[in-house]
Amino acid sequence: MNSGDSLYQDAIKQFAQAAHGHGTLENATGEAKLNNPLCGDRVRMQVALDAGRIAAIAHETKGCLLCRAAASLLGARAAGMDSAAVEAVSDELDAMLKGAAPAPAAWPELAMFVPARAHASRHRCVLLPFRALIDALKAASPEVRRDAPRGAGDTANTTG
Amino acid sequence: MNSGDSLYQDAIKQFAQAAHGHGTLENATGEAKLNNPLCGDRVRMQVALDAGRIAAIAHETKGCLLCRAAASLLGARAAGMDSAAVEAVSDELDAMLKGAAPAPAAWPELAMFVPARAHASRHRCVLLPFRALIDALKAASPEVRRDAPRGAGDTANTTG
Amino acid sequence: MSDTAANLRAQFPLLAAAPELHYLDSAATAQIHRAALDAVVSHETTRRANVMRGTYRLAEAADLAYEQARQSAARFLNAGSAGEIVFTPGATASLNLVAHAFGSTLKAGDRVLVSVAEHHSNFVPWQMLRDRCGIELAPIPVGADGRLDLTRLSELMGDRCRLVAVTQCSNVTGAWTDVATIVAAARKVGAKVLLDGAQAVQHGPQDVRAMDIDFYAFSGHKCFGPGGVGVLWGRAEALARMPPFLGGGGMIAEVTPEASTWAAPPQRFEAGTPPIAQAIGLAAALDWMMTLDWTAIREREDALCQQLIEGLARIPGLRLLGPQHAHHCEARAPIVSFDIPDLHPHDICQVLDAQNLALRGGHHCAQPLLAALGAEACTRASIALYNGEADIEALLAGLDRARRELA
Amino acid sequence: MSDTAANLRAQFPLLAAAPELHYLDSAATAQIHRAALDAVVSHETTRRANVMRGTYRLAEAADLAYEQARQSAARFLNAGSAGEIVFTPGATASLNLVAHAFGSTLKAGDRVLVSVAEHHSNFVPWQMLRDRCGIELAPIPVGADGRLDLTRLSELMGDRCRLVAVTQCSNVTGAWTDVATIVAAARKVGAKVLLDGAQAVQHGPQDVRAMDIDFYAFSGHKCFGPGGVGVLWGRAEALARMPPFLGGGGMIAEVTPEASTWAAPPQRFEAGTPPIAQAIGLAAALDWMMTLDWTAIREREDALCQQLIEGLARIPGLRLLGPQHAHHCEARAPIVSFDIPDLHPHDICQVLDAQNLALRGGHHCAQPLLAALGAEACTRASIALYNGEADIEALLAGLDRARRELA
Ligand SMILES: Cc1ncc(COP(=O)(O)O)c(C=O)c1O
Ligand SMILES: Cc1ncc(COP(=O)(O)O)c(C=O)c1O
Repeated sequence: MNSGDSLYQDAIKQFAQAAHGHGTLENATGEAKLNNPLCGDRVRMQVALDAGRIAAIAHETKGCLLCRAAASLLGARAAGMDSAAVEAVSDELDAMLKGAAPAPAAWPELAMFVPARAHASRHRCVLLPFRALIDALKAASPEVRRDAPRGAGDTANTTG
Repeated sequence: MNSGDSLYQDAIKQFAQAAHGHGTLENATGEAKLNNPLCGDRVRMQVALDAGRIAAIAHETKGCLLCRAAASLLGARAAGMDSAAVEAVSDELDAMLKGAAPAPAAWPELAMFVPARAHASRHRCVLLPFRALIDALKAASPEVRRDAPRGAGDTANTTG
Repeated sequence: MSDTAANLRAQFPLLAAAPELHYLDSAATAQIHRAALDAVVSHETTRRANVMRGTYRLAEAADLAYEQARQSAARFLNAGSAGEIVFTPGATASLNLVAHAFGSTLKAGDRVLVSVAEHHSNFVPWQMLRDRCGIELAPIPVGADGRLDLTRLSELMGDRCRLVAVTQCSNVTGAWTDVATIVAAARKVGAKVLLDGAQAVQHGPQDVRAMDIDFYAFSGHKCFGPGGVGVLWGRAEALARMPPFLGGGGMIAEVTPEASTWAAPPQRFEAGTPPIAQAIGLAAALDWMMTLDWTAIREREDALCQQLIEGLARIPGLRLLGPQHAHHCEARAPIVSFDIPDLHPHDICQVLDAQNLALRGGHHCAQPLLAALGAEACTRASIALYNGEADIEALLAGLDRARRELA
Repeated sequence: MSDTAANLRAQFPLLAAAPELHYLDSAATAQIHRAALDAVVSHETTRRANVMRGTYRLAEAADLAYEQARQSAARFLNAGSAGEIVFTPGATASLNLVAHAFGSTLKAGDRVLVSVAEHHSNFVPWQMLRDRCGIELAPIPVGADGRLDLTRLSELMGDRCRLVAVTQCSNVTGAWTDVATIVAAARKVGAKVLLDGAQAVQHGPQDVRAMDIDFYAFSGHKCFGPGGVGVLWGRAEALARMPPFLGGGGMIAEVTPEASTWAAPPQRFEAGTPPIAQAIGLAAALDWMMTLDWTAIREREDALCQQLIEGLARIPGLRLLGPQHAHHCEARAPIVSFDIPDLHPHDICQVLDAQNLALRGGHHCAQPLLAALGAEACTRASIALYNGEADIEALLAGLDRARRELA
């Protein structure tokens, strides 16, 4: 059923299905919840850090295939990375989606999201788990303040 | 200089110039101030009633030729009328301006405003003194409550 | 025969130019009718001027067209007079206007009833009012079919209810609100009734006097008009008692450095240059709508809705939100939202899009309703007068394909 | 040669179709540029869809065009990023937004400085805020030439001044505000600076970063774009600290019956369906403006302004409001208001209209300024890039005729 340019490559479906890292951590040192205000999708991301690097990662993701595939990929691959590395991959992924760059060399699996380039409204689905992980890492190292307001719509700033 | 269809007939200029009734009353029993929120034009209208009829009328009018001519006409002609008669003439004038009726038979001078028909934005200039007089008459007979909200923009309803 | 879907469709420039498109997202925004677009262009090219300000002919022509637009809106709603029509930037702006202007006349402890079925635009402004001034905000619950559950209505109202602000028609389930019951209960305690008509107006002209309500809000872009304009209708007495909301040019009687006084309604509520060409374009759309045979159109919309509901019923596990039948438009408008287990609405819409089906998936700005119905997001097909059977068939085929492709 | 007034005029559909018209009321509303109108029509006929809601291609195209419009506005203002651009229904709405959202962060006793020269749209919202929450409102006075008198500025500010909200250019006198002096004084006490740019934008792109201000407001219809849309620019940090103003769809992070959380700026301030086609049309106007040679245009506008001022000086008794010379655009924009003894502006404008001269007479929504200058109403000629010497000559001839006809 998959034509070559379809968004729903087998890789995406398989990653989503596998749901690597799905669950919760007992010993989480950082946690973040992010939602997509367009659809109510949610990612809860937990990490346990060891010397600034991800020792364990878990997430609960309620979302579309793209979002779940991205979360699952992080569940499978993020262990061992530090904040800077995660942010770098996230930026590269963003650039890839915007059509400005190829898939990050270090994470060839991200190429499965290349067909999403044409669908700007879905970029945030792919990026949501990455942003949640970045926030969880910040929560785990509280000395790093988060001052700059984030990209539109991904964060809740005020309570009514 | 006056072409036949010009708004500025000699009659209008003469009435405005004459400023019949210009001034203030010592023994006013009713008074109203109205302004035109578009230009800040103002009419202050005073009446002294005798058995429900206008015994004396005076006004201070800061306005354009049309407004001043209308106020002057009232100054010259309104004495002796009661509220109902003033409202009737005002309604007939309104209908005349809207093109729906000829000049009121009882007030042939109002025909001088016929050329204003084509200029809807000026109708309120002509009507302002009439509305002020109606309000002054209401103020003079306080038992007549004014409940219905008035035409747009001519009245001040709330203080900031 | 002039009102067949195909004939109607041909009057919408975007749809006429894209014969392959199955546009099923009119609840988000309806397509613009040719007459509305033409009216905008003609205004901008022949009588563009500011209104209520100038006396030259161009300005008078603009004034006249703008005030005639008010009259069209008044006719469309069967309002008592054109002076009861306030042009706003849209339904959301209309609702916020009431929440601020009427809201400022409320005291802590006064109660406002909304419903769980509201669009965020008729929910959040009241939450914000509650947080500003301590009113009590009570949401009317919904039943399992998404319709407002009015069984405990008078209890919810208590005796300090000042306003019931509810949707006339849900943008998710299409469920119509039982307005008569609400109005009857509100009158007993002296509460006013505001209807959010955003979803109702694309299904025909309304009658605010027959409904005996106090405020009505809608947007131009949802009834075949331009964006950037909406209407707040309010009973003359209700508007006259409200202070202004926004301050600015055109809404004053007099301004001094110390204090200002306000113009009468509707100008009091139209601060600044209004959306002039948009109001004129909206009037053209409303005028056009008033020429249509709505009995026939409703029958057709109802039949399409039923065709869709029956087709969806054949999809294993599919859950239809809202009333399960259209019941000849009595129960629901042709807005059909559903949930298919294990398929995310975004993914469904994406596959449908590849087949030229424009549908929206998400929470549709109605999170409290979705939560009450036990859903997080859903897929929505909304049907308007230019849709036909081919659109429904394409959608049902598209869903089959989505289920295969996403499995 | 592509920028002569005649060539420019030909690009404005209304003016091109009415060669006899001398349009001198651009300060009220500027005519719409062909590119802006075309952009509106093209959006409505090829990619009309709601924004920030759908994932189908039509919706994505609408999203993209809308976000690109934000970028155009950011470039026009030299903003730090497109995320600092909030689309609003107009300048009045932008100003009210700040008065409510920033205003809600002020406490009784905090001070806001406006000026006596403000348009009602930047005066009344602050009076209303004062009445709501007890801030002190202090108006900066004007000198005899209508320019803000800044000699006692720091005294007026005191030490609790939180905001200075002033016009960049008066819509009556054309006087430019000395922004640098105000910003320097405001910085000393930690006050923010808001500029009402409504009259400035039709005279060229702006640089909010060079001016080092915090908020900037303007309307699309005054810079050759559609009506129904405006911009509020705010520094990212300033916007991030403000609560929302209106509640509704698109501005939330999450809504529950109990409480809601807000999206980040700019969405936080764009409740409901925004004026999409209008924002896209505005962007087309701004993009076009950014291609022009503004040095040349300002020189021409300045020369016309000087020609008019000199012609007016020959009318016995005429009083020119505002700076007496344009001083190469340093002192005033080409907005020229005057008062002729014993001739009422309405009557003057009426006679001018019969000669195809479109000018506005009245208080121009600036009653405090007129009062300060000792006038009640005045006649205003405002010059834009499509005006030429013929317009000025016709106006001077028209005034001669008005004086004869009204005498
Ligand atoms: C029921 C309902 N109310 C209010 C709105 C808000 O309308 P707008 O976004 O045009 O302001 C909508 C539109 O999404 C709606 O469906
Ligand atoms: C200086 C100034 N500020 C604000 C405004 C208000 O603009 P708008 O009516 O487009 O909201 C105007 C326009 O009349 C103006 O001239």
